[in-house]
Amino acid sequence: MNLDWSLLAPEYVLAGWAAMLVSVDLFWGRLRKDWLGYLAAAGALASTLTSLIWLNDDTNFANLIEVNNYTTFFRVFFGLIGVFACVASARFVKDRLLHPGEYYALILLTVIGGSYMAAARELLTAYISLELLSFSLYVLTSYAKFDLRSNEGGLKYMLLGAFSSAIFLFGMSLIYGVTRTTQFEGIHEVLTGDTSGFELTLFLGLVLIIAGLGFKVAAVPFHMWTPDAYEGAPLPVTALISAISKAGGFALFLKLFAMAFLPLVDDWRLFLAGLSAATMLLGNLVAIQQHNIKRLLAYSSIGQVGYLLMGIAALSADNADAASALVLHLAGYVISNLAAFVCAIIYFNWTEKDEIADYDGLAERAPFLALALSISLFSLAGMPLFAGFVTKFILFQAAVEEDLLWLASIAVFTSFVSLYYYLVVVKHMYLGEPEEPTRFPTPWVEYAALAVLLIGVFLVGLGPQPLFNAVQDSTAFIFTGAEAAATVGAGP
Amino acid sequence: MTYEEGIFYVVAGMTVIGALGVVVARNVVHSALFLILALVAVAGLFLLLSAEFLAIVQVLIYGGAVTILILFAMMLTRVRDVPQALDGPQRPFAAMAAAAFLSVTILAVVGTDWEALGATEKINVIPIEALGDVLFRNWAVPFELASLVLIVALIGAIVLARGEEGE
Amino acid sequence: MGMDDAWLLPAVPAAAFAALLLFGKYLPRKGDWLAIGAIAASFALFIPVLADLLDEVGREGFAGVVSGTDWVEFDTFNLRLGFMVDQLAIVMLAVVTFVSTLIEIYSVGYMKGDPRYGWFFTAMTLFVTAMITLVLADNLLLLYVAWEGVGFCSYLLIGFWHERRSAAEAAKKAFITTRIGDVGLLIGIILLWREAGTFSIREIIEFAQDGGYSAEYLTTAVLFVFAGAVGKSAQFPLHVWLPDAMEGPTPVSALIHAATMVVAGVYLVARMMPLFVVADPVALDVVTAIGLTTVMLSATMAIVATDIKRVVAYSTMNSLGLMMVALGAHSVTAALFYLFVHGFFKALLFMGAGSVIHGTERQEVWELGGLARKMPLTALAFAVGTLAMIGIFPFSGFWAKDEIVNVAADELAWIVVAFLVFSIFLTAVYMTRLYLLVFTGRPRDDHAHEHAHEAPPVMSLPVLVLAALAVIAGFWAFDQVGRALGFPGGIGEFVFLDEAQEFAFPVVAAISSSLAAVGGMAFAYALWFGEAEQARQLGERFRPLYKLWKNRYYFDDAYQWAINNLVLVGGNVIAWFDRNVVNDTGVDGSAGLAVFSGFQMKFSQTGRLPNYALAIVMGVIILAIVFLAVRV
Amino acid sequence: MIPIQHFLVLSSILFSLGIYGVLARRSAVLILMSVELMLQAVSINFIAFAVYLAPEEFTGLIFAIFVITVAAAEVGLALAIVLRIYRNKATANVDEVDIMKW
Amino acid sequence: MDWAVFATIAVPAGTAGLLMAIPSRHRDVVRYVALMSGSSLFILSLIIFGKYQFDDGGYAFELQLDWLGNVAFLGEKGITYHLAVDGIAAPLVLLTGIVIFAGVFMSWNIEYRNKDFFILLFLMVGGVYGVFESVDLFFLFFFYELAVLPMYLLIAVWGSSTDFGTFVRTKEYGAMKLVLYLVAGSVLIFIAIFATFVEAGQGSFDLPVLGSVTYGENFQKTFFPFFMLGFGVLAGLWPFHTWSPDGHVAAPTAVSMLHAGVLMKLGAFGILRVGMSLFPEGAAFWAPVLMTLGVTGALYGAISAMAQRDLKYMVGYSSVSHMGYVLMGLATMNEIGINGAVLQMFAHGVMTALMFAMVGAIYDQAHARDMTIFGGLSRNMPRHASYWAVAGLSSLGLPGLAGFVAEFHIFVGTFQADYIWAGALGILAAAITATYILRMLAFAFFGPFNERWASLKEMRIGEQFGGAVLIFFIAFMGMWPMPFVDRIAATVSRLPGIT
Repeated sequence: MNLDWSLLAPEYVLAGWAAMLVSVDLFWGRLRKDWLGYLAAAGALASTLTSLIWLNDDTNFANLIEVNNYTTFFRVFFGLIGVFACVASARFVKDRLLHPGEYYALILLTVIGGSYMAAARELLTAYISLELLSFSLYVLTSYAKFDLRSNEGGLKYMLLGAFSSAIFLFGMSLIYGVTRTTQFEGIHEVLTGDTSGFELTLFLGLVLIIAGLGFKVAAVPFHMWTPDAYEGAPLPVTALISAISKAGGFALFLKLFAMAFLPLVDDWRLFLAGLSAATMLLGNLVAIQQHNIKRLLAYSSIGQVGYLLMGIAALSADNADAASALVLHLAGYVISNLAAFVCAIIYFNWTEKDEIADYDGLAERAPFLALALSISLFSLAGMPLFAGFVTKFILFQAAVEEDLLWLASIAVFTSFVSLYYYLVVVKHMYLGEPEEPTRFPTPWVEYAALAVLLIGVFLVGLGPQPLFNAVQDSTAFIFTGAEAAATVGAGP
Repeated sequence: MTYEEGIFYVVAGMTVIGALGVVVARNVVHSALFLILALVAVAGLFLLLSAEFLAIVQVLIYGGAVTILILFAMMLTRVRDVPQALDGPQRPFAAMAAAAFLSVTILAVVGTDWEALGATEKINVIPIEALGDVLFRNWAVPFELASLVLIVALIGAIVLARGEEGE
Repeated sequence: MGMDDAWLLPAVPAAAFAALLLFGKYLPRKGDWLAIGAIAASFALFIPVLADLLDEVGREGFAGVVSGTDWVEFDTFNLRLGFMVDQLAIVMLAVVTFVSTLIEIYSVGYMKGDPRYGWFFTAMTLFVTAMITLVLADNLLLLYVAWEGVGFCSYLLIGFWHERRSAAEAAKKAFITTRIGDVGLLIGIILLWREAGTFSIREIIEFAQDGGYSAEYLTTAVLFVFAGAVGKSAQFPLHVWLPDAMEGPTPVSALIHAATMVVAGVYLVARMMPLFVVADPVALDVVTAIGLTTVMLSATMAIVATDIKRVVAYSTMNSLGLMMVALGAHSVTAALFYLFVHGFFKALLFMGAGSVIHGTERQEVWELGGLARKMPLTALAFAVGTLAMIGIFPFSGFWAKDEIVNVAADELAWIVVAFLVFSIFLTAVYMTRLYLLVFTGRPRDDHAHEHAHEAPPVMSLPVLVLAALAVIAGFWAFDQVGRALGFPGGIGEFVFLDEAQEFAFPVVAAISSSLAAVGGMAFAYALWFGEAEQARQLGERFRPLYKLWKNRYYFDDAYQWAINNLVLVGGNVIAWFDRNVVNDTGVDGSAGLAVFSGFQMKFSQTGRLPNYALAIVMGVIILAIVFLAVRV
Repeated sequence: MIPIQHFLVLSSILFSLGIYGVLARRSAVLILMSVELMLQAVSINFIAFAVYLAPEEFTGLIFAIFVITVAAAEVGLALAIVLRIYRNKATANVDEVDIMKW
Repeated sequence: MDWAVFATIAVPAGTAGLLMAIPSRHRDVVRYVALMSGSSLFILSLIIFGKYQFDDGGYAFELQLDWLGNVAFLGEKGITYHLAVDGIAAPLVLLTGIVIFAGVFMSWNIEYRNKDFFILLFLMVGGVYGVFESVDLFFLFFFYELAVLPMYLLIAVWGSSTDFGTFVRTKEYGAMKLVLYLVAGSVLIFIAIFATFVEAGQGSFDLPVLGSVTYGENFQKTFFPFFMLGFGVLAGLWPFHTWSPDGHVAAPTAVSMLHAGVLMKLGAFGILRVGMSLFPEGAAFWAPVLMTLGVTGALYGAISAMAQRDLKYMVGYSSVSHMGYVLMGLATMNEIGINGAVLQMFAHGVMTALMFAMVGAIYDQAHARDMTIFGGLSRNMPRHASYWAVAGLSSLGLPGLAGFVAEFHIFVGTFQADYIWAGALGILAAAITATYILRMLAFAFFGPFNERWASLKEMRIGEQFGGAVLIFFIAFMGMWPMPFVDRIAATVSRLPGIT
């Protein structure tokens, strides 16, 4: 058993940094006002850089977590999400929230949770990481203590989260019962054999796990917390939820299904495909009716979940690309979505408004912001030049490879529907009359973060090869044993 | 029916009664008391399963910490003061859903050949030392993560529940 | 310089047109000299071509000379710009080049001072280009190209004074009406191509004569082709545009709507005559029937028309109908002969009328009168034209009309001949009436009369030349005359369908038609000479008939009604359908369906936590049941 | 010896009762208590499986320990949030907390 | 000269980037940059058209760059950035160059945020070039959507809303409908591309590679309609055409020009390039349907146009009608008809661009487009009237102008393919075209001068020049179509399943 504690270094950095933030907040009042957010971002960045030490490595810690490119990819990914979340929060927190130290500490803790969801190679670790992530988000969601909507969002998120994690746990217990192990590879091994004696329990466990993870990633019909939590949470927290909770959920979802449940793929494929179809239909259709930007993005993210679920439905023993495609789209979605949220945060910082109608005339008052928001929304809609087009294309194609043409058709159709409600936002920005014609002051730091995200959107959109290679290198590790060797022949 | 089974049925009966009480009692405090009953009975089940350590943990954490916390919360939110319906309009659906779920679960559980999976023997003693060793060595990461979870809960509880100036 | 160089004939005016279009504004006198020069050059070039043809024509099996170049060509398709010079084309060319030269000269006087003087000549040059091309075309595609070209020029020139609402409307009407015929023409052309695989007229004819087409197919195709001729030559039922076309300047009427363009339909049918012969006889019967109908309609309408140009226009329709009847009797010779002389005397009549209009600025016959004294030259010329039109011996019209009556008597039913003779009577009536009302009697509008003056020499000289031709052109019917001019013989030995015909003088036909003509003149004289009191009484007595004719058999009204109540309403219905059904229901509706389903679905988000939890449980249960159901 | 099915059926009943409680109850505190019942069921499952099926390793037991730990933390955190709501809105009933919907 | 094709995409993209860097207050600088770019695109397009070697009708100016490979299902090469021009694309590339060149002139006097306008305009142009030049299906689709997207803002911001009394068409509505409709069409294309890729199993989106596969007959029959309808939406296929008139009514001049002139061609081009060349049997099976819809569109568009009073609606419906001819030509499945279809794409592109330019020129001054309230405008605006006349006459198929050459080919092809009824109706539609064109001329430009419009002046010199360029090509193709036919026929004869 490998007990090389240094493998956990990036998380130690994060945890230590979190502790430091709390202390700094406590003892160093002046700094905390302006610089705490950036300090936290530096911590996330430091952990990201630390995690790069294990690039192209393949090892594990006590068979609990593994450190390979999959882990590294998500460590970097979540670390960067943390960086952007902290930077984007800085002004918001300073102006509107109490206890900034704890706030940033919690953000860093979510990064740990997310990273370990990706890194876990057995159920218990995965579960605890998931709870770490969720708990932090519950707190963050209700962080605006005197805002009823924040309270309400937090309450719903928390109670439903507890409920669903109970379901998830029950499912895990059943799986554990029939496989007698919590190791993904062990489960895989058992399931490769004859399952006829215990398949009822097995499938019930599977269903419950799908439900639990479905809740985490907001798949219909387990999605209902999403709009309320998104709307209630303080804006930067919404951004964080939309990015890290979803990405973490999918990192685990994908790994679990690719590593552990793959032998049953023919049984669960259609169910996930059905969930996926329902998710993208409901998410995108209801999004049409929204008039709050956070709620709109919530429903749009539900729609995106539908697309991502396609990637899991398209998994198969001889198709590693679905996994890569899923992660690629996940990355594209998160980058675009974060960009959109950063825009919304900047606007909220100026005006304290988050209704879509409030965006009237933004193009006059802040052209760059309007442009950036349009780009991010178009990227989410899957328009060319931007990340969303390429990533969706590859994801859908991967699904079609597995004979899911009907599902891909629904996906294409719903992403067409999504264009409508994104265009409505664009319409308000470019066609609405601004309340007053004055320009907004330029928030340089946020703009810089936004610019970096937009560059990401364009890079992925115009030259996805580097990201795709990275993704492929990482997903090569989530396939167990012989299959992995056979399926990722194209990889390095 | 062995005596073991006899004990099981008694303890199980208490568990179910306690659980039922939690979800149907017309008074919040009664619910809380039923919860204690259920928790303690579950601890008994743990004993039956020869998981003594777990039983102790159960009593300490649940019987002690959790129930007290809940009672505190009840007092703080003064739910007992206001006489009102404790059940929502959704109750019939809830019952149906729970029943459906129960039948599906029981179908699955009963329909599985546990004996074939090796559920014939059961050990009688779980060595706590070995358990501790495994917990702190083999399961170090979850343990550390759990500590973080607790910290988060702590921070959260403090940040959220604490009264602020002007409140 | 010979027949191979025939392409120069249209090329010269084409070049002139391009120059005028681009630089006309900057040329001295707006470039009228260039236009006239180019057209005259065309005529000059025509002469060596004619001479060359005359050298060749006697040779055995001569069937014209073809030259040209590929315009569009790829594996399966070939479009040629080919020219063919043969007897038919030469006769047409003679009329076109010569008459247009004269009319261009005449226009210098007539159009003097018009703000768009230069434009007039530009458009006329384009017209001549297109017309010559039409005549020379050796294939149906080029023919169609030129056909549309002349139609377009006609549109431009009818609408020359487009500030006048009536002129703009007339131009539109002319173009659209002929266009309806052209639909048929194009269909016919492509139908012919479809089987033969070529557009070359000669090859198509050979293909047909070899039995390449089935009879029904060919009949359909040639009837479609004939539809084009009906439109262009203002035959019933597409005749309504021609009277209105008189809104254009008079030289335009003279050239386009009398001498050249309107006879293109006749020319086309003559060109395609071998096909008509091969086709089912029904085809030619249709031609005859349409021609005869046109003759009768136009002759009757002309009797009550009061606009000097309109009367002449009706007479043109009348003549065109006669030519069609001749073709119906498959006599290319008779049709072409009439076409040839008609070009001269009808241009003459129009130019005479133009002189009157120019001199008096009046067009209504009831405002004119007694002009013979003020404008003797014009009166003389007009008289010559009138007599030629009526067909009085020995004017050119006599010979040509006689030929037609003759072939009709040979080939067609007696009733047709009877109608023809009756139409000659009617022609005499309305032409005489026109002459009497305009040139004799008492001036009805003193003001106009006082200002009336003879046209300037630049106008009267061409008129006189034409008058001379109107007298003598008919003598070409005689073989001796033809031979003297270098032709193999009379027109019958020059232009013919199957074999040359010697000139024959059918006494019966000549006498009967002459009687009809003289009778008509006498009748008209009795009615309209002087105060025309009898005519008015006659009109009162036959009031319904008068109204019918006066209202042009209500064709225009019927068409207008159809356009207003069928076409435009149909258009509005379709537009409404498009807006309300296709768009607002179909398109917006399906979009609305998505929006509406979103609207319905959003209420699933009740805001209440227990509902959310229930959804989760339901999801689990459904998934589980389905999963287990598949298994169990 | 008690067949394992006994424990499993019991845990199913417990879990279902928990579900019923979550769905039927209005008070957030009661819902939380119902969730605790569900977690109890999970613990029973884990321990039973561990004891019956995989006695050499203690995975199930460890799992149960963590479940209990997390459950405790969960209660603490959830009650804090409930308290926060109560302070701001003077209710702990979840169906009265619905300003955000649709 | 291989860079020329790449440059046609790089120049618009570069222009958009350059314009972004220019402060928006320098309106004239923006204009001149746009003009430079437009002219260079025009010249590039001329070069590409002129230099295209048409002997064998294959691809020229090929450029293939790796873009995304090493994906197992994409194969080693995967998606490549593969550009090339063949005989079908060459005239359309030229068309794009012409229209954007003229379009810059027509947009000269846009004052409101003209920088943003040109940025979007050039993005759209880049997309259009991309579609014509892409040989890789992925990029074809990429550019296809790219060409559509900027349309929304272009119409919604710079367009105009109109109250027609009985109904109102706002620019937002027009823009939204247009974009959604076109993207809806692309949904079908998207699906069909996926299916084709999988069916081919070549691990490539490259058209030559995909074209080398023989697809099962049922597969072809199933998926050809996806391409047919998907691309057909953009081509104004009846009954999916209503975005076109409404969109045009709302759009600003240059956008209408590009849109009707070039963008609608993308649809027909797509049917030909993708649908028919990959699925010849499917195309043959569906050809009667396409023919029927094409004829219906031609007639229906013409009749609708006849009922319009708004100039833009009229031109918009005429576009529907003329695109109906294009679809007829495609449906003939023979060389003549398809040649005609491509010719018609070019011809219609130029003449409809001219018409929209003229509508724009008059709307700029009069702020009205109802033809019945004008009258005798040719007195003050003779050039304007004559430009209108040329465009109109070309569209009604007057020989000597571009429209005739194209329509004639189409009709001949239609008859050859035994759709005699369709050909006859098509010819009838051409006659109806004459009706509404002449009606419009009579209403607006002829007849007594309406003193209300005494203040209207002749078009600006730039507009005149832009129009003259278009007229030059209308006449050029009308008189000497061989340069076009040579190129088109060389490629069309290589298409599979063409008789």
